[in-house]
Amino acid sequence: MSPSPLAFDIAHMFAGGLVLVSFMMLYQDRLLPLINVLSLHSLLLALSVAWQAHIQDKPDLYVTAVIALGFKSIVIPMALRRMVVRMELHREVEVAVGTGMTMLLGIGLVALSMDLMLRVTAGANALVREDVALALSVVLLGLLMMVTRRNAISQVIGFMSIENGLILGGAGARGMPLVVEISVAFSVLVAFIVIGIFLFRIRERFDTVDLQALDRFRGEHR
Amino acid sequence: MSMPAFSPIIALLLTSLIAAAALAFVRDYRWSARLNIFASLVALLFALLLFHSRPPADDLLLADDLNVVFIALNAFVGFTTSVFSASYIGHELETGRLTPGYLRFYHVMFQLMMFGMDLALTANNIGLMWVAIELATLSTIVMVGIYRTHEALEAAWKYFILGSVGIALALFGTILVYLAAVSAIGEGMGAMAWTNLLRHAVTLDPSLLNIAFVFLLLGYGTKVGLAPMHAWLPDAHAEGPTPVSAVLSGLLLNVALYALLRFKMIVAANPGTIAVGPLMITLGLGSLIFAAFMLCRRRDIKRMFAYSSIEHMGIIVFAFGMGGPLGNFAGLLQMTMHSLTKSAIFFSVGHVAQVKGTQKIADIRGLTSSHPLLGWTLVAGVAAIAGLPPFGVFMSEFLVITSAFARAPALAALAAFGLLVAFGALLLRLGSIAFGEPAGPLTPVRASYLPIFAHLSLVLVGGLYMPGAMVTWFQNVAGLLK
Amino acid sequence: MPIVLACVAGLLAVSALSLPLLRHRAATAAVYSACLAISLVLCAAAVLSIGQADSETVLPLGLPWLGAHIRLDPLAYAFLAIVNFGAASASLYAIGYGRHEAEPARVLPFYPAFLAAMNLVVIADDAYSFLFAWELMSLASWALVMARHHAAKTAYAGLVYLIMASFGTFALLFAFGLLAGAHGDYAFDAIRAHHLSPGLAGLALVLAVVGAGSKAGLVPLHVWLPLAHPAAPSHVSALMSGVMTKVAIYAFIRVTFDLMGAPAWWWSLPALLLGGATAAIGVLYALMETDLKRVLAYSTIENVGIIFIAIGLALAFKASGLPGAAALALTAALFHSLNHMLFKSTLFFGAGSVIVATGEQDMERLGGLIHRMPISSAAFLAASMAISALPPFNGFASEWLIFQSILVSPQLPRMGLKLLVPAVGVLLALAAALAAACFVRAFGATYLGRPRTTAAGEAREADRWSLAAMLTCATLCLLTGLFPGIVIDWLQPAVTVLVAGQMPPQAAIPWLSIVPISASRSSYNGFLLFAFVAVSASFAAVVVHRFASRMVRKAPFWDCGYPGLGVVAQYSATSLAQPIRRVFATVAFAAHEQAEMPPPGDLRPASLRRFLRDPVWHFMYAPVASAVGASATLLNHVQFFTIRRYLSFVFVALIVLLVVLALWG
Amino acid sequence: MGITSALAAQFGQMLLVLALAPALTGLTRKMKARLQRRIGPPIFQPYRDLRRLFNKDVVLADNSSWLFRVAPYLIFAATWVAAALVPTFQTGLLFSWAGDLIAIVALLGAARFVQAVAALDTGTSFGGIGASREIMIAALAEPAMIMVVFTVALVAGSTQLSTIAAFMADTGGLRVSLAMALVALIIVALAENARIPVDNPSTHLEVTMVHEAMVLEYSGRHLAMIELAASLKLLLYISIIACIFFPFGLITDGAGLSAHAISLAAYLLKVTAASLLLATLETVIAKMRVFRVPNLLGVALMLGLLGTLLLFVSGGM
Repeated sequence: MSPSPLAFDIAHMFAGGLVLVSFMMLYQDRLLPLINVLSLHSLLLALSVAWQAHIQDKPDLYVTAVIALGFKSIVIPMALRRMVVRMELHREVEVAVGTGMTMLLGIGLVALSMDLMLRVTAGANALVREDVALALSVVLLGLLMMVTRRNAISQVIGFMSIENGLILGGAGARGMPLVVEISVAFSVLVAFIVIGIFLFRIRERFDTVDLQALDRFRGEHR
Repeated sequence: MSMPAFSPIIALLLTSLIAAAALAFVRDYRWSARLNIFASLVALLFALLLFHSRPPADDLLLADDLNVVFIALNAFVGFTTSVFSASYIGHELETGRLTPGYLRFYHVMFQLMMFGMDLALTANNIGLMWVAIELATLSTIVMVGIYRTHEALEAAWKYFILGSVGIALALFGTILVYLAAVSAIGEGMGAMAWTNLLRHAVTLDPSLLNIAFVFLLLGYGTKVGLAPMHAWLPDAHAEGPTPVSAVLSGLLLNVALYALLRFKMIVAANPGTIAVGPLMITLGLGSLIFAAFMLCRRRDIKRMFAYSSIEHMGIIVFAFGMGGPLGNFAGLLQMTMHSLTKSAIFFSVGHVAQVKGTQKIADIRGLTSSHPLLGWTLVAGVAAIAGLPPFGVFMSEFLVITSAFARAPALAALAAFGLLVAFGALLLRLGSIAFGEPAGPLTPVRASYLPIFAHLSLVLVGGLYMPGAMVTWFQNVAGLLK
Repeated sequence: MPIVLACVAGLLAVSALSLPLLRHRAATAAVYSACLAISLVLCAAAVLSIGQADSETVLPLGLPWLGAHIRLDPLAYAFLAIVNFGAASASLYAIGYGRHEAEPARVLPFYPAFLAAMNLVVIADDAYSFLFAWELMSLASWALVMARHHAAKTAYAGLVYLIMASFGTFALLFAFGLLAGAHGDYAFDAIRAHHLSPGLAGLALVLAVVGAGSKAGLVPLHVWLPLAHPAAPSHVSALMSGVMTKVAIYAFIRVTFDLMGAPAWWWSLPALLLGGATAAIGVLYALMETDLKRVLAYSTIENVGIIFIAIGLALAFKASGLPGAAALALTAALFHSLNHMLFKSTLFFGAGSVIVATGEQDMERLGGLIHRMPISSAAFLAASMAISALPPFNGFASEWLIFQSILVSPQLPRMGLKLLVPAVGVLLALAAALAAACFVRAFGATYLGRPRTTAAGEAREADRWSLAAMLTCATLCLLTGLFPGIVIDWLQPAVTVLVAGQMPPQAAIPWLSIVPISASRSSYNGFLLFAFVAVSASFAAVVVHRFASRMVRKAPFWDCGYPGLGVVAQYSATSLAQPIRRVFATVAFAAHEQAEMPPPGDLRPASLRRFLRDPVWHFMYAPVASAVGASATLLNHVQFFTIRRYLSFVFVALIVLLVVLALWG
Repeated sequence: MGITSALAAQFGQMLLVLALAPALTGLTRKMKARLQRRIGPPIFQPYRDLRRLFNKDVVLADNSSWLFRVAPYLIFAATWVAAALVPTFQTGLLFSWAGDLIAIVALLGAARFVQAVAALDTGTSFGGIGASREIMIAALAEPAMIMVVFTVALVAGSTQLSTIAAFMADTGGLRVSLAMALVALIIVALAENARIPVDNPSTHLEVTMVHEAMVLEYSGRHLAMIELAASLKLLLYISIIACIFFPFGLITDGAGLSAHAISLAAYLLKVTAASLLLATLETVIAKMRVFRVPNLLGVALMLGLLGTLLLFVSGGM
């Protein structure tokens, strides 16, 4: 069953939008706007998953969509916002690599993923191919984000965008089982991270490993 | 899932689950420790039962020649570790590093981790296996952080973040494999079952498989601890409770390796794909040599052995990358020997660290004088892990090097170089740890030598004499692996 | 065959059984007497059965689908005899010496295992069992070296030793890998059957030289030897120097003469060149040392060089189709191996007794022991003369054979070899002469003159077990020197197997003299010379005492009118070597001295410092070590990166692989 | 050919060298004195010295050991036996095959070893000086000697002196390498016998002493033994040179009496000539500094080696 061109276009639009939003994330250098972009990201994911559920008529995917919508575009962003406010992080600019550079890299990554995916001349139809190509670029962009950001929270956000990419890919894969379970599992993971930041006040520590600590505690000297 | 009346696999899995649930309610840590041991013993029995009777594979679970080896190893080391941890945690309670509450948590997590690993090993479904490995990882993460000291939390974090990224990559790879399969096999669970995937390997989409393998190699390679994804491993080993270090080195790395092997089988079976051998060889050699050099500068005893685990994983991946019946045989043997030896080493290191009250190599001296039995067992363990006869690692490394040498002498020479450097580094530390004037407290140690001796004697026997049945079994598996 | 296997098993059993009764006081005596008995049995079996046909068996041990192949052929028997005689004498010595061991528990379990491993190397018939035993030998001896773990240098010695050992093992492993070929299995029979292209053969030869040489102490692979041998307890030092190096030589002979098939003429070059260099440099090292046991260790290096020269000659002759000459050279090599085992054991036993008696092993702090320890000093003197290749002792007999085989070199077809061999002969002669110098110095500084420390002054003669061991070995040094023909005939089966030729049977020659090739050419009769010297010496003594004065007056020695010169005014070991240092070592070791004369009125004592540089270490090992260390330090930074960095590693790896895919597709 | 006459020849020769040795020393001294315009002691002075020494008491250092007392006899015996192996006027002696040229060198080496060890026994500085210099010189002289042996042996195809002598007598001929060997052998002989320029037999100045320093502690019969051994050694080297390079007049076993007489005369002639040459040499050249000696011996070593190598190059075999 090959879907109608309209369905194709809509799915394509959502997926492409997701990539676009990933780029938006890349050039946010303040935390609060970044978090807003994240919820937008998750929202788009929710929409595209829902759309996939519709065209593949797999009702269980709606669950995933709901999780994405409720949990990832509302609850987590709220939690993160409170955290930022509490830790007085909302002022700081914290990009490790310049934005322009990051954007260039991002474009390169998208090109790479396209190049890789488009040579897949599978029976898997165009929709799947496009979809996975976009998912791949979202994943890579999220990874790039994690690599280029110093702050814990923005790394969480990067991780979540990776996860969104995965869900996108999973949902796009026709009839893939366990997508729901996986999305749930991932939400648990993210929850863990957020709780971790919350409980242990990790702040930027999980970025900078301070060497006194190493000397004092680990018996590992430089 | 509709199972026939009794399946050892189900029993194995249920044992761990039930034990985990039950342990959550046991207050007294002695009883929980005993229960833990008992559960592991039962699990071991069921695992051994698998050699005797194997249920047919369904689309969720399977037991074949390959994973039974892993399962048995898993259950055995799990059992010995539980025995060791029973004697270990008592001391931790006395020193107050752990509270009873955390201890309960620890036991639950231990069984959960065993469950996760068993599930990962028995899963016939790439998605299920992925979930299982994630479960095992999460449980180990919380156990690594259980001391809640600054560095423990930090190690847990490192592990957590890198592990999660690894998980993400692995999942993407999994999805890609499914996509590659879906056209050939059809939608649904069937397209995620090992058995089907292997059967239809030829018809899968090669270019998708390539990309998938890259993601899986990096994703599960993170768990295996291959450089450059290794960063979590040393800290996790060093800062967590020693039983966890033992299980990490002895088992979890193997489980991730097992996943890699499964995917390697599929990808290798497909003619259109890139050669996976060179990729694995590169990563393996890289990790081997990198870890060898890292060993030279270690000052923390547990971290040192963690790096030696990376080194050995490098050797094993190198061997499997070389492939061929001999190479795979060598890899399997090396993996088994390494699990046994390394966990034995961690057992003794745990006692050493407890009695000396430190993990700093500089503060641990003259063990063979202060604690002869413990010291000499450590010496024996290090000799074994360094690949000296009469221990089994000598045989496996001999096979690895010779089988590699027959095909690619230059690579074999590189590997030998790495082994030599690592050997020197280990020996350098051993000299100061085991010999010379004793330093630190001389209080006699209440160690549980049973697990250590069990492992070492197995390794010793393996080095001297391998029963024919075992050999043929390993050869079958090696044949399966291509 | 069953005897041998049973004995080896017995040794292992002893090593295992020693564990429980380590606490007992009787453990030492028990273990060593057991080892003594077993080694004697093995030695006797080997001596008697060398002429017999080969016997093989395969044990279901070791590498699966290959098994442990065991083979006893004349060569194996010859070395079994050497190994086990050394083992027996060391055990005998240790029955007494072991009592003085501070921590016997660190020696007893490993000693029998060490013996067993050495035997296994000799009888192994497949690469795996061979390397297994080889590495086990290293491990056991390492453990024995570490027995003196309180000494500062020991840890370092053990480290260098075991690293070099496993380096050599890898070399041998690769050598066997080449010899076995890509698909061959590792049984020696298969290896014999498989033939190599000259290039690969050359590579395998180099690897074999590296592998066996690093164990035997061939320059420049010798660095571990002078560290490890002295660090061990003395009976173990004797074993390592006298026996383990022989096992390494066995390995080289086994590979080059047996496994590699028909030799090419250039195979002899590495053995000849390295052997010559080793012989000369080793003894020079020895002359620079003042630590008695290190002196002995370095002289071991020298003798290994001598043996390698003989092996090289044998290879050259064999390759040039001169079986008779090859037999001569190889006999010389084996004979010298035996001799070196004998006198080096004696010397190390002597050194051990000195250390037990005085607690000193620095020759600068010894002296005058000949008065306190007459018997062991006599044994030491005999062994010194033997190792200096002086008649009528056995060292001369074997080196004489080597000289004789050098004199056959004109028959070699290759001009290159023709010219090389005499040059090597010079090195050999130089080594012999320097060895004499070295042992004049060692014996003189240790046993003669006046005691330099009170400890040396209060020394007591060694116990009777030790003396028995020393005297046995010393006597055998003399006997094998007097009747070398017997040994030569005994060795012929082994030689014949390897070079398909043999020396003329010596038993047929009248007056027990030996004839390497033909009577007109050259002959030697140690017994007759000894008899002459003994007779004429006693004759002279009798005549003089009978017909001339026999009066003796005691007086202080001539002190140039400066009475009360302290004992430090004696010539020390360092000053005894000064002329030779000045002549040879200024080039070899960049030796120089720095005299510091305080101006008149200044009360500081004048000082003379001497500086030496070990060229091998300085130019070969130090750079490697520092390179490894530097790169380790560099890489170590990776331990302290931030999570973001680690993530970026993963990221980069991913991207690289994907790009590879993109380019590959 | 009965064994008795063979034995007679052997022992006759042994006694001959023993009897001749001091005379040689005396002769050399005398000639030296004459060359220096001195009267000099009579030729037979050494015998008198020996007799006097033999009858003197031995003065032993307090801390000397048994070694010190045994050494002189060993040194003497080893040298004497070595000398007995060298054909003087007759080759093919009964026991000549008991040891070849290498064995002779080694016997002398043994004698030197014992002497050096004995010198260290009392622990005086003189003994130390002497021994340390002696072993240094020997370390170079012995290889040079071995090289000479190689050259000769390769030419004659044997290391057996009798055979060599016979070969030389028949096919002697002149060869470059033999000439080199001769020079080398002479240098070695000078060094081994502690003659100028290497050592001065008549000095007692610490700075220059080698041999004399080693025997400084000896007295009485012990000293006599050593002196005798020294002159035996000199005679031995002269005989070696004679029978290798000037083998004329040598007879083989079983020659007639007249032949014996002639050969004996020839031998005496050779020895006299040699001592004359030696005396001249010692008169015209000066003693070297100790650390110049190695260069001289190095020259000898190189000559020996060159001689050996030239054999091959000149296609000798």
